[in-house]
Amino acid sequence: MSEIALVTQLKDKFGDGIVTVQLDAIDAWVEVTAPALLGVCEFLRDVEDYHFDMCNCITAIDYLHTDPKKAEKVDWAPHMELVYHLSSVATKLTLVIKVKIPRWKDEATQQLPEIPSVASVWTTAIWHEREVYDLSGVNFIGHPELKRILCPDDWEGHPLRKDYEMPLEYHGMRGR
Amino acid sequence: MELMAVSWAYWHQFFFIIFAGSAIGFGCGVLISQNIVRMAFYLVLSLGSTAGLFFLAGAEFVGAMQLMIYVGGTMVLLIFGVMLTAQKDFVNMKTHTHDWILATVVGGSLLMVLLFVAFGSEDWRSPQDPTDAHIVDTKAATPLGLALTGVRVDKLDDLNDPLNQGKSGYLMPFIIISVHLLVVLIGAAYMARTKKLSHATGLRSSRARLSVFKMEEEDEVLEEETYVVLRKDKQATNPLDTNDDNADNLDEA
Amino acid sequence: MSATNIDDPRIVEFDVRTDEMLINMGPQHPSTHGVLRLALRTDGEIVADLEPHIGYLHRCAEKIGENLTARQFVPYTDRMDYLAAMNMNLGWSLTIEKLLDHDVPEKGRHLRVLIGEMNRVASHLVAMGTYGLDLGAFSPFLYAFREREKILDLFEKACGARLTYSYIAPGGATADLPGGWTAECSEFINQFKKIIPEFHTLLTTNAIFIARTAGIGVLSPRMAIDYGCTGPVLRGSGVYHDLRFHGEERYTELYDGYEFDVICMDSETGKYPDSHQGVYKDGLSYPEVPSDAILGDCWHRFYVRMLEVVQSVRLIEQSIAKYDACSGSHGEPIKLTQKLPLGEAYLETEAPRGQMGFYVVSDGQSNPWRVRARSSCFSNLYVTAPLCRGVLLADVPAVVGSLDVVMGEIDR
Amino acid sequence: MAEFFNEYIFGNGPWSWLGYVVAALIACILVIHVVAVGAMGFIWLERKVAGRIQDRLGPTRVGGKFGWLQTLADGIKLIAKEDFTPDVADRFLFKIAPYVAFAASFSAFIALPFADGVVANHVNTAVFFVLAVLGLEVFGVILAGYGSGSKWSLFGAMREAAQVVSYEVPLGMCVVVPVFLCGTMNLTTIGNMQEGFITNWLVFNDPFTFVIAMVYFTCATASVNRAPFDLAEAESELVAGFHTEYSGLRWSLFFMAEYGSMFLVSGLAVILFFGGSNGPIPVGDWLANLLGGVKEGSIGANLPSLGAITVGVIGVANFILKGVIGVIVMIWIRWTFPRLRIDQVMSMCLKYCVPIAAFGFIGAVGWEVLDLPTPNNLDEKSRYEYHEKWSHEYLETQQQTKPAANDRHARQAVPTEAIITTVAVSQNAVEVNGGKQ
Repeated sequence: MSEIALVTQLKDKFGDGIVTVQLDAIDAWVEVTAPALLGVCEFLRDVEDYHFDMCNCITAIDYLHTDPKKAEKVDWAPHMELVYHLSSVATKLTLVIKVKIPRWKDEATQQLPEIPSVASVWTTAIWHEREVYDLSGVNFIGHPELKRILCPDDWEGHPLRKDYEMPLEYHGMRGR
Repeated sequence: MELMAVSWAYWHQFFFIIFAGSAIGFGCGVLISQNIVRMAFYLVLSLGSTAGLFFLAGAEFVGAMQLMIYVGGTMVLLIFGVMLTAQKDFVNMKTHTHDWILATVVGGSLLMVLLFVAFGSEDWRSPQDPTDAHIVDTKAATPLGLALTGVRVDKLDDLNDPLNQGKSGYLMPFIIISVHLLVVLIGAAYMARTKKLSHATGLRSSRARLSVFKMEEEDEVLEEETYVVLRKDKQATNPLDTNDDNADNLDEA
Repeated sequence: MSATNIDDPRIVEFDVRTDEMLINMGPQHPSTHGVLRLALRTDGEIVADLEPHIGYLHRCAEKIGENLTARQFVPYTDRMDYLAAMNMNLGWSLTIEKLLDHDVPEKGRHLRVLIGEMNRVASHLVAMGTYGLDLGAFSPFLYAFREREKILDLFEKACGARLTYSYIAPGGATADLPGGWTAECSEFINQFKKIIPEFHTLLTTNAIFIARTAGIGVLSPRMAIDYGCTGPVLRGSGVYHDLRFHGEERYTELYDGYEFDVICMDSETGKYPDSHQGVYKDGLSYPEVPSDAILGDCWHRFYVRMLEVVQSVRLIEQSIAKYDACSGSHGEPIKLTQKLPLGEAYLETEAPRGQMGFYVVSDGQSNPWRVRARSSCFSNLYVTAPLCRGVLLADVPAVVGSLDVVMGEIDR
Repeated sequence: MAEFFNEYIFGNGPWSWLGYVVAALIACILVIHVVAVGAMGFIWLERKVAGRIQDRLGPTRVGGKFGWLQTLADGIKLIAKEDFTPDVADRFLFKIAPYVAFAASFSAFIALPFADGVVANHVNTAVFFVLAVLGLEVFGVILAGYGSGSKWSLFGAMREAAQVVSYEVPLGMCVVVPVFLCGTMNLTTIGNMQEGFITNWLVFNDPFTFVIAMVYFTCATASVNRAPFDLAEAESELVAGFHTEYSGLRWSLFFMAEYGSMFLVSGLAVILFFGGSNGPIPVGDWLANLLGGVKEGSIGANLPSLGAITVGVIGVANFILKGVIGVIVMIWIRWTFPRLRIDQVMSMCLKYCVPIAAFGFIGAVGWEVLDLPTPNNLDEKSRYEYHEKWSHEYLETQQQTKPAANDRHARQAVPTEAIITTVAVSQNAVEVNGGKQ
């Protein structure tokens, strides 16, 4: 399986940067640590026989159970997961990169979690990351213009978080 | 079918008063008005009414000429220029009192000289009996055409006069002037070409860097360059932000 | 202007001081397709800079997806790209089937190809008509919509709706095609084949249309891939990539046994594949590429869509024959409250406007844990910024029109 | 007409000037109506022809099967619509702009002869007058663009100004060819000189004039802002160009001005190139003499004879028929072609229209100077015989009134006979060949 060759290449290049590899899932994915993300992405784009030159989609998944009963039944602690779907036009291959980051940089002051931005690797990531910032609240370091893209500029809160409540009113319009 | 009989005695007088009045009135309007674009519009109306005066005097060709050249040509460019510049703080031009005094002195003296000459010359006095002042339906354009090509219309009777041998036409000066005008136009166009390409690199508008002519032969290399420019832009803050304070750091972009 | 300082020698000679104008084209503007606002900085007629603002049609369908079961979410996928709702349903159904590992019977497969390609023809007709409107030609719009009405009538017979069908559901389709439907459909196809050359004479080979589109908004292949453009926009720049050939195994098996071409100009011969086999007027070849059209400009993107209509017509003919041949169930849709297995699935399909991807993460409940829709026009739209820099104001609608964006899909 | 009023209503006493005022008013109303009703007709025509081109019916419900009252309904709706002025606008200019455009477009009809004698006012240099007034229409658009205060309308106004001013150059060059072929700028004369068989039309005079006719029609479409050149109100780019902020009656004035000048320009084309009022329905001297010639002026001193009236009516019918065909061609072009970009319009004017017009002009002049064969019998016609042949005024010019003895200004004015004779005499001095002035 060519993916195994790729994963071994990744492992010996980035060592502990690669956390876990899941090749038998419906879509094979590789989990990477946040600091190593930028390096892995540039490597994946430039390596000849894979050449992942198109970043299809960047998604943020919020793992948090609001009501405590369900929280115990689940084995993972509340965290945020960023999923990068990559594909290659040249070699028609696809790959999924995952990164686990804490839900808040620090809970008290509602500071958003940080992750290096891949905008310098794929230009399309500029808008995808702006959408993730807007809807899920993840701060991308090194992003050229991190602003809200879908919600109005003065909107508070990030809708796609599990613990998000619709504001009571917005500019005089009743929210709830 | 002649729709409107022109035999009423005072008709000619009636229209003359209207046209002359509007010419002078809108002329003063140009002086008095504050708003630049209104000034330009009053000038158009005043020149239009002088065209009316020409028609009244039976000189249809010159009247149409005035309409086409002054009102249709020059005034369009003048309003064009005024429209482009009359933004924000250039619309209202206040004339201060000392300008008024200076203007009335200089203007007034010239006016006096003009009036003296106008009433002095014998041929220009209006006809004694107003009833026989009517539009003489001469074929106005033919004499002009003949004069242009060298037939002296006023000395038609003596044939052997050298001027009548077709060498006295106004064609030559006409052509010289038109060539002269052409040179002047080309010079003006050259001077006003878009200067911002050559050296004003620091300003925001220069980042467009593509004038209409250059865009025609846009080639692959240029496209690469825009691609590179984009990459470099990413460090500069978004150029479209309306607040001006970040305009300073644009200079390095 | 605070940016200039007087003592700088270069500024002194600077006399022709033109101020730039900041104009908003949109959100309510006749030529932006839907509610899109383009903030233009223009210098006279030349566009110095352009920034698209979106989000006016944002209804956070992804959050709603977390509170609905798989089948309940189907109507929401219709309203993403409302001009090609069938393809959206198809994408969502395939993703859910990939997660459930559920296979659709043979008849259902051919039904999906037939309906998907019919909707592609309808969507490209809208793209062609509105692009004519953007450039000022009013008549092509009416000819395109006259044909589209016939397709909508057929869809109405099949599933009762004309725009947002919710017809293809995970597991198959909500209902089988009524009797005689395929006969009517082939009759429509036969008369449609004779009309395709008409569209070409109306726009593609029209001298003013070529003058307005050839060489405008040139998108190089490298830039197209880097900006994540997909579908006709990518193939218009000469990149040989069509998910119906190069997609995921579960999606390409849908088109097993069908032969059709990927419409993309191979740069050596500079010609498009013209395997029309009688679809185009008897033996007549397509209008060839005009001299001043550069690969990747608006004209090519428009031309790719027009040729894709011909390929879809071929596909429809084959799928009608195959659909009539097989019998049995067309694939009953899954239970309304079907429990989704733990895990996640991501699948991209070739929608008329580009690659439409759906990503479902489930934690074993019937409601998915996270639903994500990757919109093709979202990335295609971002290309307008570099393409429109230095272009005349009248070309901005030409470039945006050639990208054929639908705001419902971008804002979700 | 004024004497009529004075005799029967106002009497020749102090109130006699009232008769003239009323006569003047009637004349103005007649001209405006001839053109306003025409413009309304053309709006209806445009919607029907556009419908046919787009494979649909066009208006059918209002006023009978063919929906011919549709424009009236639109007019009433527009009058009823609220006519507000945007607060940022320059109120005075905003209000006056439509009237300037309307006046400019309609005042050109004064000099446009519908048939031989049927013209509002005999302007000897009619062609030049019509072109000059046509150029004024751009003011209405510029003031509207600037007056509305919005950036979009400013764009529209600037594009319009640039386009119309630059298209006047080739338009002027194309108009000069028929003028020098007929030797006069008097539209009625040009129309009359093309009488007789269809080959007498100027457009068939020589291949260069044929090309000039086509270039004229293109530049005319551009100078009235129609079809592929309608940059000023480009819906898809500038929302609606200069008349974005207008609504109701003011907007309909712009609309009326556009259709009025559309008919004006195609009417000019008809007179200059396509035989004025000597169109498909045969008309000529033989018809007038058949019904009692004009020479002896049989009925009433100053009323034209029955012959003159029938010739006039048929002439008007011919002229309007061909004018409408010209308008239909413009509508047809509008609904098939997309719009050109502003720099393409400009380059089209400077790189194509002006050179072709110049080339055609030189060709036509060469054709005349070398006296190459032309299908029409223009050579034997002297332009003086063809002045306003059938009109009452024609009788007057036959006995050119001597200027009053004591009129000092008249001294320079040379009586017409003198000009004709001297021109003949001076010809051999100046060796202008062909003896054709």
